[in-house]
Amino acid sequence: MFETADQIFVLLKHWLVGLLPMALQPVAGVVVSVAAIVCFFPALFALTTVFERKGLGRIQNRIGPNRTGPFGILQPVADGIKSLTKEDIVPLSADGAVHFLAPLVLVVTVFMGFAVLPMGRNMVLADMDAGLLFYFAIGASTELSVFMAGWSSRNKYSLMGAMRAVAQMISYEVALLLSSVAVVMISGSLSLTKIVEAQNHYSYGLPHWYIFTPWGLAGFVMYAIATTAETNRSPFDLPEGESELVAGYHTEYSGFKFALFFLGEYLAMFSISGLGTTLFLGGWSAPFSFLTWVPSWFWFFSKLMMSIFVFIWLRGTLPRLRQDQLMNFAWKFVLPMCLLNLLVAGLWRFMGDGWLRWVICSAILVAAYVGLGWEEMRRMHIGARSYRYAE
Amino acid sequence: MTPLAGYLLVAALLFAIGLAGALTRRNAILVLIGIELMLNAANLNFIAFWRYGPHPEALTGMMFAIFSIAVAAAEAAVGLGLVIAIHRHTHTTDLDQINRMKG
Amino acid sequence: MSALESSSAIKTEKLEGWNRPPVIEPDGEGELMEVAMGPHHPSTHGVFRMDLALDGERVIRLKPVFGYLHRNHEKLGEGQSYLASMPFTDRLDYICSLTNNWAYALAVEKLIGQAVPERAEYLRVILGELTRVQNHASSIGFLIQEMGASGTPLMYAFREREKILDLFEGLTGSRMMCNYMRFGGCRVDASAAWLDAVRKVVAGLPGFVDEFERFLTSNEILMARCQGVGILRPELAVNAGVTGPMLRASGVNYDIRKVDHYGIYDRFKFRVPLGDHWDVYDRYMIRILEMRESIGIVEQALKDIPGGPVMDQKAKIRGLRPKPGEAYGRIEAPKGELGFYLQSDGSPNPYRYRVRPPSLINLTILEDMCLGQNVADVVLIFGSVDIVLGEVDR
Amino acid sequence: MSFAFYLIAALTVAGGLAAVLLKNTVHCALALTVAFAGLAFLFLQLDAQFAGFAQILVYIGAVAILVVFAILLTRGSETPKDGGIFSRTWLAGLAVAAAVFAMLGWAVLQSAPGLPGATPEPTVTVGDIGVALMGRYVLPLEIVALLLTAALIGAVIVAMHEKEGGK
Amino acid sequence: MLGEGILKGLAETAKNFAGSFVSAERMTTVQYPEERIAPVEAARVFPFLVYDGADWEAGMRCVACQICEKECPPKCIYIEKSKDKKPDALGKPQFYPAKFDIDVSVCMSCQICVEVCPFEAIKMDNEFELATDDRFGGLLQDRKQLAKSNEYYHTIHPTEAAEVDARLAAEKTKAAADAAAKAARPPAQAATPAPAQKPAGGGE
Repeated sequence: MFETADQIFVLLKHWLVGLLPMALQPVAGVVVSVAAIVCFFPALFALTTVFERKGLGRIQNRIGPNRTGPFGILQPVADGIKSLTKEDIVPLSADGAVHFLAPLVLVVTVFMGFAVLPMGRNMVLADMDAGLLFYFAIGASTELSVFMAGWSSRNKYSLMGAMRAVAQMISYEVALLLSSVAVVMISGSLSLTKIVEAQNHYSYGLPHWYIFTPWGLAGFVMYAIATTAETNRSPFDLPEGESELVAGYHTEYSGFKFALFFLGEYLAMFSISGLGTTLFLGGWSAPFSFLTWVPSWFWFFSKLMMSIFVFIWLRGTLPRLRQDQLMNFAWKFVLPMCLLNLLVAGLWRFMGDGWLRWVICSAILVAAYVGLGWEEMRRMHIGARSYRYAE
Repeated sequence: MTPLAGYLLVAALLFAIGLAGALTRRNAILVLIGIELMLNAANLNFIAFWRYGPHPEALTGMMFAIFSIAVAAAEAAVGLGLVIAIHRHTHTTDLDQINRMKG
Repeated sequence: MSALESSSAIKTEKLEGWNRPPVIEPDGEGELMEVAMGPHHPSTHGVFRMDLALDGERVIRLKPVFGYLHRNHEKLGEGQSYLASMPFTDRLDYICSLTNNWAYALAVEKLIGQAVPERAEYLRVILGELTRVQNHASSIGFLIQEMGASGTPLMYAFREREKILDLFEGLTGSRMMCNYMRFGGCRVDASAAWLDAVRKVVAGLPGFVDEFERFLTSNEILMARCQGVGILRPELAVNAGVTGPMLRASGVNYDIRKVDHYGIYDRFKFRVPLGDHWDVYDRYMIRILEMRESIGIVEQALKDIPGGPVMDQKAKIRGLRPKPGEAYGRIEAPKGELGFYLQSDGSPNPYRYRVRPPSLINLTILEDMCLGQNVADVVLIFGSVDIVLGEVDR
Repeated sequence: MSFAFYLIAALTVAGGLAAVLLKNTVHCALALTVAFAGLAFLFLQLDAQFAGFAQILVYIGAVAILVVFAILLTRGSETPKDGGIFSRTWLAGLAVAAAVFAMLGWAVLQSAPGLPGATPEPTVTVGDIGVALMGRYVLPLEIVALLLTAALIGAVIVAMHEKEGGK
Repeated sequence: MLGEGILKGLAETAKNFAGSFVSAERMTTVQYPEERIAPVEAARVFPFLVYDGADWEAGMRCVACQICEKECPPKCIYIEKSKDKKPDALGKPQFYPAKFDIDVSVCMSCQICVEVCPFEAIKMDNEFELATDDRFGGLLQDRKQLAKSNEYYHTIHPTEAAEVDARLAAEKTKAAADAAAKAARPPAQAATPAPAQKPAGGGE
């Protein structure tokens, strides 16, 4: 019974594919899985836009959208209709072909990232041996679409936004890769299903997720920072910083193409959160051993939505960094921390069990964090101030 | 035609295109693009020979390709750095005009 | 510097360092990028344009272009009676209409030699300081909004501002366009219930300021963005005529409430916070500290507000014909020195009517603060000036 | 030879041709990425998963972006006003390239009958590659690492702004 | 330590997020068309003309003195004085406005017309939903649309209206006394009594 619930999507797929003649079955299996991903995640995106707007509203003591449908749940439908019926404006001097291709390239590359994410037990489209490498290869090519969008618009704000975006994404991709490498070192595999399997066992009812180790926690924090930057979310949303650059690289996009960019950004957020979940939060494994009867896909998507909520929370709280500070932070704080974390992960691997490795690894990381943080604050000349009064 | 011959022909074509680009374009960056294409054509040869060679498990061709990719990345970085430095100095990337070693 | 410390002895002639803004040389090769920021730009607070010349993202030149919102306020004032100008002053700086009313009323009272009853003075102080609180709250909200904070600080600021606007509405009948003060007092008296409502709101304000400070003051991103950015040297500030929180953030002790002794400010105890680093963060913090001081003033005023009329019985509102002469009334408006200059030739209309708008004069120094900064800092520095374009363009 | 091979090969060659022929240099760079992507797919066709992903990661993710940046930094996207986009000696270059292709093609076609046909798919995992890199090929790996570090530092120094006094 | 301020800020927003579900102090939104805040007594939006009795035309207090037209800062009032006279509330013959138009789109709700009116004839309404899809005629309210009864005035501004009524009643009794005195004495003085200077524009 629980087994069926866990595997319901897999069984459903097999049943659907089984209806077809034998020769078509391998192709049909892929098509069904791809169709499921292509339908499900945009729906999740639609839901998330309401979720985000309502969440931001609550953080700001507002109600948020509540006029379209019950509790505003139909808001994305209204938004979708609006963006579909809007005029598609292409600037006269824009590079038409590139301008047209950019959103498509973004959405396609982002969708490809979902192929290797294990969304539940046996629920992965392509269980590749080098899944993580595939993910990063695909992730690296999204930068190109951003550049295409900004460059082809022939708008100064767009170009500045695109250059910022590309520079930022390249810088933080290094951190993203390095923080994931620690996981690869410990689990000994680039395959995401194997990484989840490595975390899916329990002692005293608690799971062996990588986040519950010193190097895992540090890696997760660095991964989260890099993720926020990689998806251009606040506080790293400079490429589209509306107060400076109007809308950055999608300033000159309207209608459906703009909606595609919007979709691409959120999909990137989902896939990268899904990867973070897989790497550090145990993927689809349950948080307690007595909860393993709950379907695995439920855990995966709850963890995903938790990450999305953190994104929204951060967006509702933090102001935006400046370009040079962002770069400094990437290269002078996040990167050294990631490299050190690799070292600590190696130590962890070879120190064997026992409390000693906990103490030593934690101590190294905390000391490094405090030291680097202090150095960062000193370099930026920031600190609390006191003020004097004239009577 | 065997598959290997097909891959080799594609590689030869790409190599020739890259060579033609490198030899005929005026823009220094496009010359670099041509060189990258040639390198990639060579990589394709390595991979194809590895795949259809007698000992794929020895990984020789694959390793060569991987190292070649790494070296090409270094080459691109240094090459483009040089182009930028030259551009700063001479304000052009036109190779017909950059014809002196002395600035 | 020490000469600048004592407010009464600002000596402008001896100051050094005032010449043309330092010309920044582009350090890269290649030509500059010209960007027109505005008039349709999300963070220019209305219709305002900055013509920027950028080297990469560094500002090399900045030319502010004013006047998109020109409404001919001064010439209108010369064409109509003294009373009819009063509602128009609301629309200058539409965030703080009450202080605009006050400054104008003060100018006319000086022109005709009109005394103001005690209770009206207290009401003016209460309303003026509440205006300052809500102006500073929304201005730092906008400032952080321009830093990209998705509107949360702004919403918190507006949540508190709404409470103060409710008070204004309860007394004057309108939330923003108060049109409340008259020559010789105030239009209507405040009921005891209204004063109680003020007490309740004022009791809640320190909590709001604390929340705001916990929320953002020690935020590393805010500090990184604001500290050391947009430095305005005190000499330059004094010479450019900058006033208000901008000037005090530049470390100059100059508060018209203390200097000019207008109204009844001598009776209240309050301090003037000063900045030592002259940057955007100082401007942010000075506003927060001034909010705290203002809350203190309102509390004191509420404690000993006397009874009595709010309007001088002999005061004439309609058909005012001042004797020929001139007067300049100025107050410490939330944005700086707001002054009205009136010249009468004995007719029912002023012969000359001139506003000294703090927003405009504080904005003239924008280029000097922005040169050499990042383009992202321009909006920040612009926000830290705290302008309302209705007042800039008049 | 499968249909997919012809499609991808055509795409790759078209991308390569566009990369050297187009007028606008940014278009050239974008066409180059198409060629790179096509090559990556050819690698995947050849069951070289790791090399294919490395190709995408390095060439599309890094080299193409680098090229684009260089083009924008040198304002190379503006086509030269004087003369065409090809150098004065373009005819000689084309002739050399054609000759090289003719020779290579002839060689391939000559030896084509002797080339091995379809062989079973090699079972090489990423683990095997890792073991090989850390085992037999550890010295080249270290050398490449050194080279990359040197290239990184070198590129930074070359492209770094010259100090005012240095001129 | 780096990140301390950020964490503090996050705690603050989390508090507000949770608080918005439970505390009315935080969640201050009023969902306008369904929920409404009762307008405060002092609210002023758009002027109306007060009339006494049941017939708006006969009971209109306005005597077309045109002071408000002159004093209106944006000049949105247009009055045409009548040729004939008709008796006012005190029974005295007065002019009346043959035309009294106010342009909604120009009026800026400053209440100066109310303050300067010596006859308590024009007051501020608190009806604020004045939008119309008519670009021309709908934005110009004529005297019929502007006329509202004294009872209505009492419902929207009770305190102020009571004061006004008391003042008018005093004037009326004074006028009656004057009339009685005048009846006793031969007529000598001007008909209209000079309006008393109102304190502070008729407020409170």
